Amino acid sequence: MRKNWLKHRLSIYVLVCNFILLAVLTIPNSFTVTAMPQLPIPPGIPRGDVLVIENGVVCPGGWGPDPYQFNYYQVGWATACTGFLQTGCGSPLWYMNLTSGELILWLTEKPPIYSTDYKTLWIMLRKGISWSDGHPFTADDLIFTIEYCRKYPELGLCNVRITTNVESVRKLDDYTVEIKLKEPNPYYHYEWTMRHYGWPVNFYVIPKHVFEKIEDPVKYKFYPPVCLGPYKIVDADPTGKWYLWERLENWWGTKLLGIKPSPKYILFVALGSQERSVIAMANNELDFTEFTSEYVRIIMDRNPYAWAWNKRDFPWAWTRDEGTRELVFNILKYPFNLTEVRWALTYAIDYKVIFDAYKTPDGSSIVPNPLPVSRFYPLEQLYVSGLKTELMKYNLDTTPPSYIQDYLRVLGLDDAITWYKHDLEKAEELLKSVGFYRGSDGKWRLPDGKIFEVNLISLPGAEFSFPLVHIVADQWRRFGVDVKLEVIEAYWDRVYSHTWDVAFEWPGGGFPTLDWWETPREWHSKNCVPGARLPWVGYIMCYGLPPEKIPEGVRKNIEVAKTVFPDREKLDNLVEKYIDTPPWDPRIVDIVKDLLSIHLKYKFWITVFSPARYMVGNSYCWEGWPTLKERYAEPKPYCSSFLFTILGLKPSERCPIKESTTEPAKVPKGLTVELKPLVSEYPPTVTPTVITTPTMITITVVEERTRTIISTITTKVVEEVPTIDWTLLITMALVTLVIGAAGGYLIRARKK
Amino acid sequence: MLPKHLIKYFLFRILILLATIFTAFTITFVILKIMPIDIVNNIIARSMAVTGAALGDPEAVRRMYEIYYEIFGLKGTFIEQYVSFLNRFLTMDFGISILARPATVQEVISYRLPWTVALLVFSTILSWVIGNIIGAVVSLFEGSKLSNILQSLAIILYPIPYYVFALVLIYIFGYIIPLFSLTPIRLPSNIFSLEFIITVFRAMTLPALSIIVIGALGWWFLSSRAMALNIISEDFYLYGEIRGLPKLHLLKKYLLKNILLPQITALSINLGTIFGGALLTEILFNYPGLGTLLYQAVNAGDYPLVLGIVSMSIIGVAVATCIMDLLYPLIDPRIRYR
Amino acid sequence: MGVRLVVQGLFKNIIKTRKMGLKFKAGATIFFVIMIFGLLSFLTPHYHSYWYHFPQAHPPSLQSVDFIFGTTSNGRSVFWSLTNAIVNSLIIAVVTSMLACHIGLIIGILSGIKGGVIDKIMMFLTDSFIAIPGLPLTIMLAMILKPIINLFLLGVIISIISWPWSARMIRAITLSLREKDFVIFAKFSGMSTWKIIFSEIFPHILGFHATNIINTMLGAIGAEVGLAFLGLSIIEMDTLGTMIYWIQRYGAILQNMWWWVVPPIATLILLFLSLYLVSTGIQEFLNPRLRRVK
Amino acid sequence: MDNKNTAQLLVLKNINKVFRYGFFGFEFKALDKVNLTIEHEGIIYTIAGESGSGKTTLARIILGVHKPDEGLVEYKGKNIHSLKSSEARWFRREVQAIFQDPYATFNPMKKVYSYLYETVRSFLGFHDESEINEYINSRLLSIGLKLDDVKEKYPHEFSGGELQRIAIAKSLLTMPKLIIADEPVSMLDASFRINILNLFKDLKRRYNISFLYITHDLATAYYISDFIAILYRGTIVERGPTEDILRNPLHPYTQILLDSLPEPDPKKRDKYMKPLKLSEIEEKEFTVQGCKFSFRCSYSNEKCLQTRPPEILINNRVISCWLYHYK
Repeated sequence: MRKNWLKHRLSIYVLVCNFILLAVLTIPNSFTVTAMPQLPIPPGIPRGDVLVIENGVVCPGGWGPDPYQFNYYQVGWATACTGFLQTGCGSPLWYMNLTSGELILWLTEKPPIYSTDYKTLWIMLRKGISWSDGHPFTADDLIFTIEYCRKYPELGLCNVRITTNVESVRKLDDYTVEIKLKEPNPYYHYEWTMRHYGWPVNFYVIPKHVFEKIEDPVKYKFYPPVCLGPYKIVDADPTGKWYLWERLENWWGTKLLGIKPSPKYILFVALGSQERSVIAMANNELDFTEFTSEYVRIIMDRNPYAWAWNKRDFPWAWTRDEGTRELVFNILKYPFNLTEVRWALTYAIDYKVIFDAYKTPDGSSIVPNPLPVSRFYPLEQLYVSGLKTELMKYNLDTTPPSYIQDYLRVLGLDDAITWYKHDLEKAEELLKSVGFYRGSDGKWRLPDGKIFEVNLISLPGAEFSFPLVHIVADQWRRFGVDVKLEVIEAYWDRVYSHTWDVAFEWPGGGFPTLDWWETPREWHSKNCVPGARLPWVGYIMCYGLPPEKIPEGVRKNIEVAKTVFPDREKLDNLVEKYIDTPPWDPRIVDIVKDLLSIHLKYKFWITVFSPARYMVGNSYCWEGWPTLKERYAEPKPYCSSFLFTILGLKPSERCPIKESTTEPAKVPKGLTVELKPLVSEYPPTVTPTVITTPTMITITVVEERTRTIISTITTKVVEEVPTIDWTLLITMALVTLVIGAAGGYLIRARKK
Repeated sequence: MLPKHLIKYFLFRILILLATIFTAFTITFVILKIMPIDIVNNIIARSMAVTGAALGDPEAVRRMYEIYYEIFGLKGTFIEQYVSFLNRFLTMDFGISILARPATVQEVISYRLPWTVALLVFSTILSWVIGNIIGAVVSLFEGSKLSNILQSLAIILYPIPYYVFALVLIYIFGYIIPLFSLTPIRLPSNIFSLEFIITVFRAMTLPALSIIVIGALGWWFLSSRAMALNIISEDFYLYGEIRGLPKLHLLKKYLLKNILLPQITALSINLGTIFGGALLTEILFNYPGLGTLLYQAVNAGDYPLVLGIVSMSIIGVAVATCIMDLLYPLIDPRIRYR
Repeated sequence: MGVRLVVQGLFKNIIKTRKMGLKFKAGATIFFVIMIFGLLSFLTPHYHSYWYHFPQAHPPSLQSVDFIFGTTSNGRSVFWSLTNAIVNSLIIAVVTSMLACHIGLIIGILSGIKGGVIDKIMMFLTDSFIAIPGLPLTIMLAMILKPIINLFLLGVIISIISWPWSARMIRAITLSLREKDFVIFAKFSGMSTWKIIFSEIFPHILGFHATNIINTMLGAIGAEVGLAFLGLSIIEMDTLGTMIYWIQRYGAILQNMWWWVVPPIATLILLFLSLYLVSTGIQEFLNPRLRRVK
Repeated sequence: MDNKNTAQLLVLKNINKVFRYGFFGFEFKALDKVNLTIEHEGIIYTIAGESGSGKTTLARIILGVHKPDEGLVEYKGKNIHSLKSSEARWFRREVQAIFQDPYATFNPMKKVYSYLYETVRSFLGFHDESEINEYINSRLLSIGLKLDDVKEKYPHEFSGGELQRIAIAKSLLTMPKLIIADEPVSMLDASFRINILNLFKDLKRRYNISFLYITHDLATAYYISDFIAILYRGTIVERGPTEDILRNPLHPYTQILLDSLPEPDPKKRDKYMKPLKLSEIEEKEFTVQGCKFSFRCSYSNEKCLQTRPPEILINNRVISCWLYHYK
């Protein structure tokens, strides 16, 4: 009998092939087998006690070479990989609520207090705070931090930033610190306010009683870290693949403020790639991560518990990233020093293609942005809408497709402002006006007959360069520009070699405050001095200056073109005014508008969009992720303010819990105050009464949030729970089986 | 005890070995130096880009650069740096890794080395054993159905790059039938417990499988089968067969014994070269080995770390080839020393 | 003279192909089918490199040639990408094998024949290159040459790690040939070293050289795919590696875009299979003992 | 160029050649202190021994292919292993070689004639085609071949005997003084053998050429050679005039060698040889300190095993055996 079967090998082969084919075809449906979550946690801890977050979008590869490096002020980037250090352990003096722009008093009892000449800053610390080892936290720790950085030049960035800004620091009493600045600087408290990342953006206080004992600050690792945050590290993988943090039961925040985070353990894991993250989240082994637009559709398909920005409804995209994505020109180099060339390249981009490329099935995508300011409250209303008439002069697309307009309306943005028209004729005209001509092969030639080449560089990875740079390169090529695209790992080093033409960066953006962050401060021509650092803001400080004034580091590598920039003086004056005006002063609005107008006129950077980021929370074990409707925090896992996202979570009933609290932590109302530093003539300890600023904010811009539109659009997206269509599967299997058997039989018969 | 000529030969071979290691190190150093990455620039620029804030004082920045160059031993001319790294190489102390600062290169490597060694040794040796045994056994039943199927399977499997196969494995076992979790593992503290073995097994199974299946069913199977068929056609085997020896005896005494020796040589070459090749497997499986570390280090331009890992690999491969050269005459008596 | 001999040797080998086994025939057939497919790339329309020229992620349909294999997530035709990828991958493979094998051939023969100091120095260099881990070396070189990378350079980079093995093998063969009667006889016929190399030693190496070239091609295609995995190939050109890179990048497998996933991987496997079969076919022909007994 | 002052044509002094294998360096002494002298031109010197006795290695050492570990090979007073390149040409012209398998010596893809042509052109400096042809023809005629029969043919178109004759003719082209013939007749049919051997004799007589004839066949050795050296496991056990040695062998091995050919009575054989398992002794024989034959020799004692016998001159022959030490 067996032999008989073997004889009819052919028919068996046909059958087997059929089955393989069937298996391949049914892969999408057969996906409901779920593995038991196997997490790297000590035995006995139930899944519901652990919040699993993917480690490090900022950290390359998601895992650090040395997992025991917890010293903030070490050279390099190693702490970026320790996952929760910045969030759960390190605490800033103030947090900025990124949803409203308000200040959260964290380690302090009051907002920063400036002297009237903005040369002194008084900080009043909260009383009763203790480090995770029980040691009290006082003014000594803050002063020690500053002195520590000042003392050791080998600490690099930390040292440079303190020595550049701080003249001296002294203790007024155990909870009051006075910082004397070298120059008047009403922005200095930003260095101590947690806004979007952590060190090296803002400083953390380090424990004096630990750091004063160390001998070599260069070799100190600070493991285990002594924290001010609500979590402490339990264990880290020697290969840096995961970090396990445990709730601090006697945390000062619980005692003083009544805040107790719900998750008992927080596990940061490095999964390495997007597809692995998708698979892990589909298996409920991951609770929160960020996906690219290519992968978010997959996870929304696969896991019915996956929540994007509006739960499972439109829009999935979180568009409130503080940065805008720009193509920055190397304006010191010919022909990119010519405004016409820059505008021509701008008009050669078709933003609709970019919008479509980033679009996910729900319809959300990037936000087209013609200006380098973030498109959200209040920047949108102040500057984007505020400069509408100005923008119209530059060939803005007044008739964008309706789906883009709908999308902008849902986000509460001005739906009439999208981007510049895709106008190849105008681009052609502009290029011809500066002597360019098309060769017989259709490629653009410089006036001297050389081919017009553009070297476009960008970072690889999920930095939103992909697929933007590829699309732009493609479109410019179609326009006849020879684009050489370089996607390189050592991007930053390349940028500083100055040899590129166009670089993908994100120097624009802003926070929900009146000012337009720090970038314009560097545009002043006084920053264009020998030895200066140039590329991040695209050389604007040197634009229009004679080549011999350009820093020699630049001149060594590229040939600097002579450029006429009639607005040089005007720009310098504006920057001076901008620096002198405190960020909460309404007069700053007009200054920024003027700055933006100059920037727009000369098109130093092509601002393309505000990114759409897909922050996906898994509501299988943990509920209460911030969404468009319940926007209590910004969902960036690598950002220090992610702590507030964690505070808002509560366990679902689906996973077993033991020690997690069942309710989300409550953040007391009194903690949040208006972002308006106090100004006082005397130190707070000398005169307890504090005079607030004479000029009050009178901007009344209401953030529009049209709920109705949201609901009408969400009806389009039907919540689908993928299940196996067993009947179809079995029918198909049977049919193929029969066909296969018949085929096999026929072939066998013919053979006979 | 050893004869004089042998000592002479040994010394000469070791001299060559040292010279080889030295040259390979130099080549690596030169290539690293040509690499257009200035890690200090990269670190500072990146920090500043994220900071987004004005730094003002160019003098302070310049000083910072200088300090960083000093700390990472990147100061001085090419020759000076070469001498300093050579010195590090000779003492096998590569100093501080730039990426993982302030951890030293040894520390960082020591975290990951066991993983890579375990994976490579485990999978290579296992595939070697399995492949050779299957190859020899199948050659005994040459012409049978089983042999044909295995042979065609091997021919199809062998040429597939193992990383393509790895991808397939990830999708099948991580996604369609999620038998293996893709999250990183936690090693139990007790090394001698069953749990430890299970955990390690879980972490290593998929990456090892990708190497084993291709290796065992591909290369080792094919080569051992070819060799076994060669032996079967020899007279002495025929004589053994005619004498009516049992198949097991033939397999043990005649086939395996003769296959093993040349295959050991091949194994030693393989162990040396697989190091570089495992890089992709490690990246694909998110495996915490040296390959991923090396890739990170190369990308970042972390000279000490790259040189540390590459030197280890160089020494490993050079020693493997050296031992192979010394052992080869033992294995094949027809090859003589010159 | 030498050249004539080489050509003569090659010609003889080719004539004998009809005696070669089934493996060679099967391999050659698959290879030629793939080649013919690749040759279609000469009909590539100008728009094939444009992004979003076609609708995104369109499944295969017969409405036009562009859609035979469907389109990718970035709106390009899989069909045209594949044809170009085959040609480009083969160019890399051929450049690599030509360079690596011939460098290996020259160095191997020279050090085998000359012996002494030259042999020692060359083998010592070869060993040094073998000792450096291959893939990291390629990665470093690919990063150095990234600004000026092209197909030829990529071949050069890959050949840097391939030649030492050829050199070692060729040297081993040459060493065994050097002591053969016919070489001594030729020496005592007053032939110069070069003439002995060309007319006596080279024809015996030719067979190995041929299989070596094919195996190196195989390795080069694989190495390119490996580099592309890490984003270090020429990502703006279509090669089999970059096709897989984009598939990875867009999560095509998880999105069930089989029409995009299957063609490059199947082609890759078929290409590997065919080259492997051809090379074993040649080996079996040259060494009949490898042929099946019984 | 001719070194007439030096009387001795070829001298081998204390040649040692060791092949080693194995991790612990198992030594295989292919040649062990071999001394040999060919006094002058016009001598046929046979080296006889069973397979594995180091005959071919010896030939290759004389041809300069292998280098001995110890000892000197002097041709006309010059160490052939340290020749300058011009001297090397002279050496290759004066010394020629003939190998066992003529089909393996000629490249099957080349015409046989090309070897002849090449030899004449490069060694004798002829340039004119017709001149070369004429010269080759004359030489071929002298051994009974015609150029026209040879010219357009490939090796496989000849019989083994013909091909070996051509190889000999090729050797003759350079007017050599010494021809190393490594088993030149063993692959040939018996009918051709005598033919070739006669040719050797003839050439010796006509051109005063010396031959180093290497063989395992004592009959042919007896037929043509003037002197003979018996090689056993890399040592020469006995050497001297052929007539003396083969008619009256003194060394036990030589005696066996001569007797072992046709000895119908097995009991008689035991007289000379201890019954031993072959594979066991083979290994010992290569490594033994003393006489290599001592394991098989029925006369052997402790001394034979411990110490190497010296070379003892008896009459005009040299014997390496303790038996004759006190005589």
